[in-house]
Amino acid sequence: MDFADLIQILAATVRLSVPLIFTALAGLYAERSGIFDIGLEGKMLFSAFSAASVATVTGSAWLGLFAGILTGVLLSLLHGFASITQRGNQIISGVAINFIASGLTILLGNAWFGQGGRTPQLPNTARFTEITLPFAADIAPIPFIGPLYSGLISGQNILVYLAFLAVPFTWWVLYRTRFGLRVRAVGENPGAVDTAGISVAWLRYRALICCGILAGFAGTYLSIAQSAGFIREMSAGKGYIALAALVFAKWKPLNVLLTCLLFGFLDAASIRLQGIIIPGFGEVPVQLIQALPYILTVILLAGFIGKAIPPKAGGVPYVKER
Amino acid sequence: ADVKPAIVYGTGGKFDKSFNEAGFNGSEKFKTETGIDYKDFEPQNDTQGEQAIRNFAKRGYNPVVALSFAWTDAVAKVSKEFPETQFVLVDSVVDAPNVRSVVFAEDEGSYLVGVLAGLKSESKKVGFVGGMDIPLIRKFGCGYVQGAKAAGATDVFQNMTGTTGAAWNDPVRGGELAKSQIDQGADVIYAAAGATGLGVLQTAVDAGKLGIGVDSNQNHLHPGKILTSMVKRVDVAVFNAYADVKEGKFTAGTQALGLKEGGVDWALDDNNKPLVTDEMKAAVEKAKADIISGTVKVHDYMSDEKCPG
Amino acid sequence: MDPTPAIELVGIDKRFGAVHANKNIHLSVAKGSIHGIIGENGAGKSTLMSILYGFYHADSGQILVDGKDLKITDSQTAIRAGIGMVHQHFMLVENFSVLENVMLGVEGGVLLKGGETAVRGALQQIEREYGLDVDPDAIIEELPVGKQQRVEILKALYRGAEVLILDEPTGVLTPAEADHLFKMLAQLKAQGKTVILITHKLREIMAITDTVSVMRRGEMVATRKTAETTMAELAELMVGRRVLLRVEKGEAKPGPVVLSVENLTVKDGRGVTMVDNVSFEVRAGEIVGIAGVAGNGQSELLEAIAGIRKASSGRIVMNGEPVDRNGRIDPALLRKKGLAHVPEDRHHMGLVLSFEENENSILGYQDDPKYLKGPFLNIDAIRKDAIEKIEKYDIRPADPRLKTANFSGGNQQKIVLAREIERDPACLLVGQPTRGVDIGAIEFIHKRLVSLRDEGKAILLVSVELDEIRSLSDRILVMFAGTIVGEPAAHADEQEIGLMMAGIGREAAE
Amino acid sequence: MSVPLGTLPRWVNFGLLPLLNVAVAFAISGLVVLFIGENPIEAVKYLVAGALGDGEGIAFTLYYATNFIFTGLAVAVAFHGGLFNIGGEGQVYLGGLGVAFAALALDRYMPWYITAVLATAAAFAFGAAWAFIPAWLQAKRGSHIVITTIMFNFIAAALMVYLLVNVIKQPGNMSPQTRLFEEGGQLPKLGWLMQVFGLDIGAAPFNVSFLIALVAAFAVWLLIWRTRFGFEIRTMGTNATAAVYAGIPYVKTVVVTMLISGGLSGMMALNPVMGDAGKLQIDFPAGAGFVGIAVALMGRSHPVGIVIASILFGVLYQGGAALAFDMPNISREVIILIQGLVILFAGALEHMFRPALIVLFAPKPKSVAASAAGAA
Ligand SMILES: Nc1ncnc2c1ncn2[C@@H]1O[C@H](COP(=O)(O)OP(=O)(O)OP(=O)(O)O)[C@@H](O)[C@H]1O
Ligand SMILES: Nc1ncnc2c1ncn2[C@@H]1O[C@H](COP(=O)(O)OP(=O)(O)OP(=O)(O)O)[C@@H](O)[C@H]1O
Ligand SMILES: [Mg+2]
Ligand SMILES: [Mg+2]
Repeated sequence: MDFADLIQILAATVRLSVPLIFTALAGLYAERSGIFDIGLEGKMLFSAFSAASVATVTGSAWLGLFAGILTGVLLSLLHGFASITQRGNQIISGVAINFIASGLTILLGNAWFGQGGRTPQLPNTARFTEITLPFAADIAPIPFIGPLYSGLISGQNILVYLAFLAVPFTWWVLYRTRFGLRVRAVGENPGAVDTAGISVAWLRYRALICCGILAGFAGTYLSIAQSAGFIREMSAGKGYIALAALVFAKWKPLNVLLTCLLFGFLDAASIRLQGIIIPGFGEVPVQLIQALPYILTVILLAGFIGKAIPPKAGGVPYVKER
Repeated sequence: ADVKPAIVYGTGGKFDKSFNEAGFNGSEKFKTETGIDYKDFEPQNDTQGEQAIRNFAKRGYNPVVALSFAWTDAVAKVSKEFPETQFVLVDSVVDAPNVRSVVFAEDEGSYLVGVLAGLKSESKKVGFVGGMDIPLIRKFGCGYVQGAKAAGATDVFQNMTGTTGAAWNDPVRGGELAKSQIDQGADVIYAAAGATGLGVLQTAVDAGKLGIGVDSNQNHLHPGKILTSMVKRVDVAVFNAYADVKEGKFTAGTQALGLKEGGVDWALDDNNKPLVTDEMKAAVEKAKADIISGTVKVHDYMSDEKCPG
Repeated sequence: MDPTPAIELVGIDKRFGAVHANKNIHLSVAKGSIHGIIGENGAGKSTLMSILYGFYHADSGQILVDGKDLKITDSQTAIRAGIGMVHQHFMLVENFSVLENVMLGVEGGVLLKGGETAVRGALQQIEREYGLDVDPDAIIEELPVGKQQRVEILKALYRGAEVLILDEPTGVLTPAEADHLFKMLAQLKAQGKTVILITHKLREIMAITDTVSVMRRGEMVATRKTAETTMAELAELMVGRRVLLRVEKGEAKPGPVVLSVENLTVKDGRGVTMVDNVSFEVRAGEIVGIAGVAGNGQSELLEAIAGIRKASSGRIVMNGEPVDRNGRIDPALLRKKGLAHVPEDRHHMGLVLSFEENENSILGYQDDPKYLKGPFLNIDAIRKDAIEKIEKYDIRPADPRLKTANFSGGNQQKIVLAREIERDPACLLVGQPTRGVDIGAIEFIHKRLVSLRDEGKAILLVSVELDEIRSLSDRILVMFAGTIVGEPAAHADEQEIGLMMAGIGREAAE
Repeated sequence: MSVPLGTLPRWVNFGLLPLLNVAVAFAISGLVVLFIGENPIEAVKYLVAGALGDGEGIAFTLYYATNFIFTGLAVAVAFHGGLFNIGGEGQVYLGGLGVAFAALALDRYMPWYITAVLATAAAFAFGAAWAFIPAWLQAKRGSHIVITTIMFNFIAAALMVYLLVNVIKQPGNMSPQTRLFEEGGQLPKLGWLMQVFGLDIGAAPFNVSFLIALVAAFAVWLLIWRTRFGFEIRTMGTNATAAVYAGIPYVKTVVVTMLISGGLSGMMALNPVMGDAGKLQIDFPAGAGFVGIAVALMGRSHPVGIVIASILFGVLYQGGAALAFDMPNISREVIILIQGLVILFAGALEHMFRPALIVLFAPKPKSVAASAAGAA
């Protein structure tokens, strides 16, 4: 494998990890505030649908993004209503959101566009397309730096850059702002937040809104940046993988970036390594290569990181009086 | 005779833009031409497929079309329970006196689009992205490889999207596979992957390369960017089944529809006309004639689960 | 003294579902005074104070602060009105630093940066003033409870509390720490601040308060000037009957050695040595008390002997036999050998609160054939057994099928004690047997422990209540920094033991 | 704002309240149906008639319910031990492999009841084996079981496709599936049981595994509330430190609990593989592993609740199929939506109507003195 191959794999890694990064960060806000969010999958899916629908109708990617975000936020508020206001079980609420998203996107898509739940193919003008950074072509011939800059850093769409900015931004919010301090506190001990005169419910709602916004970015990326339209069930389990990445990252923003890149890399590698023949072993079954990211994740989980300790108050509704 | 047609789609769903949609189109055509309405059903899982087939038979529908190899056993079972009803099974074979099994020579059609790809490719490297890794899809790939090599392609990259049903519906992974083939030099890519193919075609087009569609004519998806489509005339098979029952000339047994029977073909229309030169057209028509005449034998992957070359 | 009371509660009423926690409570707290509130477990003290702090909302009633009617809808309002509270169960974020905990809610801006320096400065100021030294960058969960409490006090003071409520603050403190706390409270009082102190300890009430109110079953039954009342009167008001305040016990008649601990060393999760090469023996028919400031290794020692925590070296021998199995000590095996264990923390260890009472009364003994029919539980036998214990220990309510969470702290403790003592163990380990338990129950528990000793059992008692150690133990061992620093004479006075607990006795002993 | 704690009469608590929740879910689904231009009342008629209208419908409903009982019980057992087994889907899949091995080996030589015993054992063993690694990793290495079981779902899917495509596929068949089992490898239908109620089973694959599921539900009840091991599972699940204190071995308890959970999941395969299709095929679990989570949650992890919730989901599955069959404009995904709303209202929002019902139905709470609850 030469350097150009490596750059190609890395570029694929970046493309494949972006939805994971957005979604895992979305989960980070929710779970750091003490709300488990297994509904990330559904939020991403529904946002993808809204983004594509609005982009189809208006022809504007930006309006699509707005719709995606709005959808993510609304679903988050539903999750919040169930799990904060009504103190329902957060996992059930999340599972419900996944079901609702999966059913409603197809039902509405079918009713509106008559294509079995798909939205029409989007023209490039209604998508987020690749941006070529300045001098990409000029630098390209320079060894090492050239391919790196023009093949990897340049030529991604705007949401990719936003995803990579969202990581340090989240870190900054979490550890450098008042809101972040409170979010971290409320996920550990809501009583401490309450007795400090801060509304636990409102704080958690705000964290969930952040979660919804990021999930909206993830969905939008799927349908109108990475692809050119919505396809039924297009989130395809990425929400669960992002959740895994979040745990793997021990709920820390910079770790989230690394884990998502790792998962993205395994995915990219599994695509590129298909059908290779290992000497003395024969052709590796394609199923093995496709299962490799999951197998490696299990091995990594078992061997290299210790216990992942979730935010202490996570998953339990805050109840003062029973 | 009395015709009261019904159709049960595969679990991919009615509007998949390729296989099932072709069945839908055939039914619609029958409806507009004869004014006779039909009933259809999209099962959610395998149990429901059998249930729907039986329901239709029980309610007196005739013929009942089962549009997927997945309904093989269901048709075998239900056809025994309702010997008076005519069944049509697409993509698989059931040997029963009241079942017509329709199978296509996808290898032949794929050979033709392979020839086009081989001729059109400048790098002489072409790609194939399949959906779920099953023998049927390997059959597509195998025909394509033979055609492309015959037309001078040096490398044919083949990838399958996945191993489960989800592989039909993963355009992102399809796109990545296409991208990786493009990175390796491929400039024409054939997608035989259901909805996943949409991602394959999109990626090929975005990268300034050419795509090849499948099952239905997909040339219109990206006008001027899709080299051709390997059409599988499921619509015709469905239409004929209805019409045969109507006219009382329904026959059971296996119908193998290849190039000769017009069951598979390559698509040429306004959308891809500028892409296909006259020489290419001539070459592909010659290949077609050779296959029909038997001068060229396309190896069928499913006969021995092997692909030469 | 200012005649307007700092706090006045008028007709406060509060129900939790069917429980009427506060009934038409009237209370007036004079400005610049220390006002004590006592009452049995579940009398409604914490509830009342939480209402004042805006944590709970009263169903009806009025709160006057400085004579002004105030609608306290949330803790923010209470804080603004100058009310601070140190909760019975601390309200700290355990993986935060001291600084972050103090800042929470008063960050002083959208960004933390500015506020941080301000808080740091203010903390130094307060620390100096009251001698409350805590490292602002220490992580809460790594601090001993005494220090954690200081953080709670710092929080209240930093928020400018004029009225400071402390809910059972000394339950977790050593005598020295408690003394320090009281000095600080006096200092606050001298500055004109008002203190409300909830406690079960009558001695503390007598020592420090100006006024004392007594609650019973949700009602405010009396308010007295401290100078004009006696412990006996308060105790009687609290429980509604006379109580004995001293443990009656005869001479011990020690028999053969039952438990012997040899060179035991225990490390905690981070590898810090908590118990350092400790050896001692406990004989049949004696109570050995381990005194020490919380966090000096007593808890770890007890858990290591009970097999819950792994010892890194050393041996534990019972009746002459080592108790480990392939180097591991197993609580189940220990129980079979006749070791019973009343853990320090009944909520987290001794009980499963969501279980029925009868289920908790077999916890740890679930493999006793007496409770089993093959692999199945013998429900009848278990319930019958539970009822016997309920009767014998006067556990109330006397319902073995009630969820354990619905029993009060004292009754929960009795459930644990009944379970462990009625096994007729050869050796009993007891940790903090009366923590947070009211006077009536304490009396019962103490009597039971002494009678067990008189039956010839070996008892190892760990308690941070020096009074308890002194009145129950036949021999006292003092632990400091993971080692046993001395064995004071049985009737040594409090000061001598206190010095040892502070680590000063060590040089004297060497 | 205190939530009223008045005790509701049992019929309200266990009857009216859940019914109300499900009704709201249906009402909202009705609005959606209205929104896409169809008549919701008619839709409900079709749904109910399809699921409960005749013997065949009921039999189909119970066929689906059988799947959910198994996976619901599996999730519940793990829940009691404080473990979230999200890997039902993969365990069912592997269980199918066990069933297939047993059936393929014996169907030509043995009567069905012999095959069934071995197939049940094999299904349990294979499902349990698939749960073993996540369990062991959780117990020994502290790997998060939620993640490992999710991963194992994906790995199971890959493994099964590999096996079906490359190893046990019937030669010459297009679909990756085994050959059809003969009579000795198929579970008999429960036509006679339906007959007792004067109903005709029709062609529904309602079969003996329903009875096995009911036995399993009873066994789970016994296990959890009546055995020593169940006591240990519950102790570990509710208070881990108390479990250590009580001398309950963590590793063993986690592993055995998960083995039981995985085994129950695996047993589900009996129903579709041996009871219906008579062959092993790709993707036969069809999401039942995930529905099990919802069922366990809705049924409060109690076998009786699980059986009831499973039947509710069975009604949705069968009624939904009938609905889509008779009203083609309502695509089948409306069923997924209804399921989602049922989970939302009956699960996450289960208490939303409680305060109102308390006002309506609760007897006036008797005043209890604060410490009358038992101050020492
Ligand atoms: N959050 C709550 N929800 C429901 N009921 C409660 C709650 N807190 C307290 N109670 C009830 O109110 C009563 C009074 O409890 P409270 O905590 O005020 O007692 P206390 O006097 O502080 O007891 P202790 O001395 O043991 O701390 C209890 O008996 C209990 O039944
Ligand atoms: N949040 C709550 N919800 C319901 N009941 C409660 C709550 N808090 C306390 N209780 C009940 O109040 C009664 C007394 O509880 P309380 O906490 O005051 O006991 P305690 O002796 O202080 O225990 P501890 O010392 O362990 O805190 C018990 O019946 C208990 O179950
Ligand atoms: Mg209290
Ligand atoms: Mg208390």
